[in-house]
Amino acid sequence: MDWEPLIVSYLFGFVLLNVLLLAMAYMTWLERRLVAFFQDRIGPNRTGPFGLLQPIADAVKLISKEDIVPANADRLVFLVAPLLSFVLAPLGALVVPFGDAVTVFGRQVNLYVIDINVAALYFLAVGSMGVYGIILGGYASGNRYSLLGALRSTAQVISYELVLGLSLVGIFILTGSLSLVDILRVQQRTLVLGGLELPNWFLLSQPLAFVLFLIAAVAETNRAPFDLPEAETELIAGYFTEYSGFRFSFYFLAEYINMIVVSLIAATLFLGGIDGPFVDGVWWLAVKAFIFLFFYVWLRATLPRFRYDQLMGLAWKVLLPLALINIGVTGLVRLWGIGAL
Amino acid sequence: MAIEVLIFYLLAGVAIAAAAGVVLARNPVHSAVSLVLSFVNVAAIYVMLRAEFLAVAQVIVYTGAIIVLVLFVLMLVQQQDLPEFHGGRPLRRAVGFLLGLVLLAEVAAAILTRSLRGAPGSWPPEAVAAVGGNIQAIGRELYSVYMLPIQATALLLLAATVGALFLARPELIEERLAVARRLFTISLAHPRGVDPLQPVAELPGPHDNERKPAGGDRVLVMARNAEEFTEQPAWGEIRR
Amino acid sequence: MSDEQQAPVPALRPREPWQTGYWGPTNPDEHPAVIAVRQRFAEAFEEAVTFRDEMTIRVKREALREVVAFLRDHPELRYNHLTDLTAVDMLNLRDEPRFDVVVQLYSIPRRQRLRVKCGVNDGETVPSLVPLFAGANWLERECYDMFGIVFEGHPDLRRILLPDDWDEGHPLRKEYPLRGYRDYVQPGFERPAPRVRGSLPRPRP
Amino acid sequence: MIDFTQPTPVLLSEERQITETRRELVLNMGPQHPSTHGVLRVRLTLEGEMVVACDPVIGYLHRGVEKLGESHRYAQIVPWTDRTDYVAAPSNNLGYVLAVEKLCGIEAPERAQYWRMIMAELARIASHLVWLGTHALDIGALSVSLYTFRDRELILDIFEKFCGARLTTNMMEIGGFSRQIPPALPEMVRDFCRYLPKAIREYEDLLTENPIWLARTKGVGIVEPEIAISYSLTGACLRGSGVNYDVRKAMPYLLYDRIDFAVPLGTHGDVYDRYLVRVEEMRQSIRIIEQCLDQVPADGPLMAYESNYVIPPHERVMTTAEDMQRHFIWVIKGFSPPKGEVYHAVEHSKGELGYYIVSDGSPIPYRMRIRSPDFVNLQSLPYMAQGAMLADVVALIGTIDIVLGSVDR
Repeated sequence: MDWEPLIVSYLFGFVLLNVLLLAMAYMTWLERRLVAFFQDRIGPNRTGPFGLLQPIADAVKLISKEDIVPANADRLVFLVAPLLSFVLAPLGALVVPFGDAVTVFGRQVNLYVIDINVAALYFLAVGSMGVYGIILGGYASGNRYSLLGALRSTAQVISYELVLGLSLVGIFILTGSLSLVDILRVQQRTLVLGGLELPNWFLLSQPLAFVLFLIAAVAETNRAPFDLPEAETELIAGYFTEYSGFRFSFYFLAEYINMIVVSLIAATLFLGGIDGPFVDGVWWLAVKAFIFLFFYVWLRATLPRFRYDQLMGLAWKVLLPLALINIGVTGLVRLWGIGAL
Repeated sequence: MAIEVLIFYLLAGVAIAAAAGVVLARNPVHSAVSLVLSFVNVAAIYVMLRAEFLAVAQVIVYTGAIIVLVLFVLMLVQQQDLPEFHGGRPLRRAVGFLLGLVLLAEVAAAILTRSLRGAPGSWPPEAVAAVGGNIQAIGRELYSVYMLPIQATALLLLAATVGALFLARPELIEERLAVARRLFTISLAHPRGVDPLQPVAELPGPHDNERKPAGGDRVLVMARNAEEFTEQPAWGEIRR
Repeated sequence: MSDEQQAPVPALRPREPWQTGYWGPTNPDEHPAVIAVRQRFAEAFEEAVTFRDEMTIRVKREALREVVAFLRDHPELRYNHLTDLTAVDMLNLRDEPRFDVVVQLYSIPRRQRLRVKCGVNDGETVPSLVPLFAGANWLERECYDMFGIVFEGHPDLRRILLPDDWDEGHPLRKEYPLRGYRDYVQPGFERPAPRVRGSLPRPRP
Repeated sequence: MIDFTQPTPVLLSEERQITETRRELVLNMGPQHPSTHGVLRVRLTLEGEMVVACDPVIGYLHRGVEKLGESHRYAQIVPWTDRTDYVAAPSNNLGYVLAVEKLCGIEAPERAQYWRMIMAELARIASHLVWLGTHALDIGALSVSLYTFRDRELILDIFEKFCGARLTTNMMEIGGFSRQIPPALPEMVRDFCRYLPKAIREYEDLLTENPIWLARTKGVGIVEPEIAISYSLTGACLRGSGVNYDVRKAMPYLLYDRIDFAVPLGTHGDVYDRYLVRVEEMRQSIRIIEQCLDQVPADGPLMAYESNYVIPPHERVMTTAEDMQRHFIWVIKGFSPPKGEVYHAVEHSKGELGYYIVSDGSPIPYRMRIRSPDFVNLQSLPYMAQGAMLADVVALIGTIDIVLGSVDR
């Protein structure tokens, strides 16, 4: 058996996980600073230059806090649920292509952990598993607010996952593949419209799907204005009301890593991933993912929160029909042969 | 090769243990979680068999949707309302055991006949590779040979959905809401509950105050002095 | 605003600062509400007094609800807004009856206030105004909580500001001490703090 | 005689007992909950997320201000009124002070009345800013609260400049103001009046046409006008339902009859209308303040002094024997208003704030009753919450605009 690719993949996965954790830490810092700017405040700036050491201070604080288990909690499930959430969060990043193969110490190293032929579906599957951390945590807390948060989260994730998946079908039809590497290759081509040379990004050929994906992704990661499961003014942080210390931090980590992973996937699927002017590379992916993350923060600072029934109505009455229309139109275009973009 | 076998046994062992946990757990939520664990392990075995699409579909559909819905229902129902898990009459338990055995025998028969005969099926690895991969193979097979069953299944699911909607009966919720409005709201003293015949204040009539557009297609009436109360309007179309 | 530039016209101020006319005529014999109530409830009407321009009608407590309903539904009086409902413990001012239940009414269309009072002794009940005004609900509950006046016909008469299991009586009664009846054990203090005015014991060093 | 050793009689109605036997999720919201604006507790009975029954429980901040009022001299009660509605403390001062002045039959000088109006309107704006920020925060709009609190600081700065305190101002006294107006104050207020309309436009950009905000507020918590009157609602809760009742217009106190302003009335009686009404009220308050600044005399007395009820000014105490005696009596014993009872109401930012004072001729009020607007308004919450969702309850608590210090007193 050839062990080398396996070890290289593991090493790359290890590096990726650490990069994600670091990015997550600074995502919290960035979010607090950005929201502060939106709100005419300063934000954390006392710990280190520009408050850059704030995430570390937060982490130390969270780890050193008491780990409280409520008396009427379902103890085993309560202890495991945040771990489940945290473990599943970075798995989606495994299929993101961070670039072409490079040569390190004379060896071909692919800048992705794995390239499976169902990568996009794999991402959806991991996302759908991620809800277990929330629902079990909310159930096990033995708190009615947590339970309501868990129920909301369940209904929300199921509804929006449908939209999320269906919004990608147009891309699958155009590329004929579910592999993110293949999708990236297709986007690296050039689209010629008349005299205009444009990158063949799916943002241009699937704009409706892009909008749908964006909305559904915000809902999928439980961020404002779809942060109903953890609506602090209604449900007092919802499913993690009873969590404290490092178990709380696992939920926190999971939420931010989910955001980053979704941003990476969105950048890869719709914005051409590592494709960009001048030289292709992972920096373009980082820039695009940052745009999405900025968008997340912007939404949070601006919009009020939906009500639960409005949220479900939006998913089932607006987004789902639009996604189906998008699939139909894309399929027809592809069928009549003008879709060989 | 040995390492793959080892992994397979690991996955299979966890799957079986989890499946046993489904039956043995006292708490229905624990049962559901065990089922999830079992499904995930089975999905991993699918991956080892190079059926990635099947594995992912298993995770998305079964663990991602169905078991989540099961959990949803379990949480809505109070624990003490659930039927006794390990109870039941002896006859029912015996029948259940027999049915389980029959099911096991059927699956075993299917597997054994297929593997004993050594028939590889209509899609050998070369044929799968020829069409581009197992996803493409499944797609072709589903939408050519099995077109009619697919449509029939879709129709069946649609009918089931409509039936579920009918059973849940939204108008019943409306009815109950109406009852709740009449009875169960603790605004015990509001006039409709106490004195329905006597309106407390007469509705204001038409008016000629300045109206100021205020956004959201609403207008605000700008009352200049208090004498205009009786001519005050402001209201009328929207009734509860 | 169209007439934003319009010069404001100073209104004529009444001679005395309190004479605003918001309570109707100061002479009880000219006040329409007094005339109407006196006519309609001859035996329940007790007196009508004016102080600082404010008209107060005193009625018998059994007739309180009928009088207020009459004032509310009378087409020319239309006291349709129950501004306030409270009580006064008259322990130090007179012998009988113990409490005054004070109902402040306001007529939004006519822009006129009126005060209706009825006396009630301890142990007697006052007809509740909840069937007339939904807003009387909490006001009567507060009145019950603070004075122990029971409103007959109130749908949900229980304590509102004090805890449901408060067993020290009703604090706005005049005989209720400012610091309550019971000694209050404070942690860190040698003996319980007295519930009377005076210096508190100092904590031990 | 009621036997206090027995538990409080709880007269449960038949309907309530039916509710108790139904199997629904009973959710205890508060008293420690981020969006109950203090220590309000709401006992919600939910069916799914739908509210079947809603029972507000108050009293967690009850400090017995009315009882305290019966053991303090008239002038000593003014600071207690600050503590009832601490978000708009000058309005509370004003209500009490005007009631006592009516009881004594005195009137503050014109200049003091104008400044009282200015301070009361500033307090109204401050209160509405706090309301807008917290209401928007309840519905999920995070940033608006920061903006409104930023702008409220300007008002608090004005208060601080005027009387040295920011929150519990204790700025008004019986008879007028004993402090002088700082020379820089009018310009400070004018600057604020120039600034605030821009800020209000900013809030409205974020909320008024926002589809999510519209979806969350339109058609939620509808109160019909006759119901609103029956529930004794006042303030924006009543005017949002289209009933024209504003104490400033209906029974002008101070010099509101010299000011040109309009009272906004809603047309649908829902949360959105009450939001629009309050935002418009802030604009009208600015108009009132500007007109007051134009009309207020530049100098003149701030304190009425030709009476037995007001502390004499310092220079007269030092020069005339008669005033020295009066000063001595005022400080040692307090003043004794005539026997009688008065009810005086002012338009507080939350509704009609009335003080009912019974005097027995002693220097201590015999009974001081505070008719606080949010206590009365809050009891319409169960009515508004009929058939609402859990998230709507939060919006409804916000739209009633309660301050628990004022509800519980």
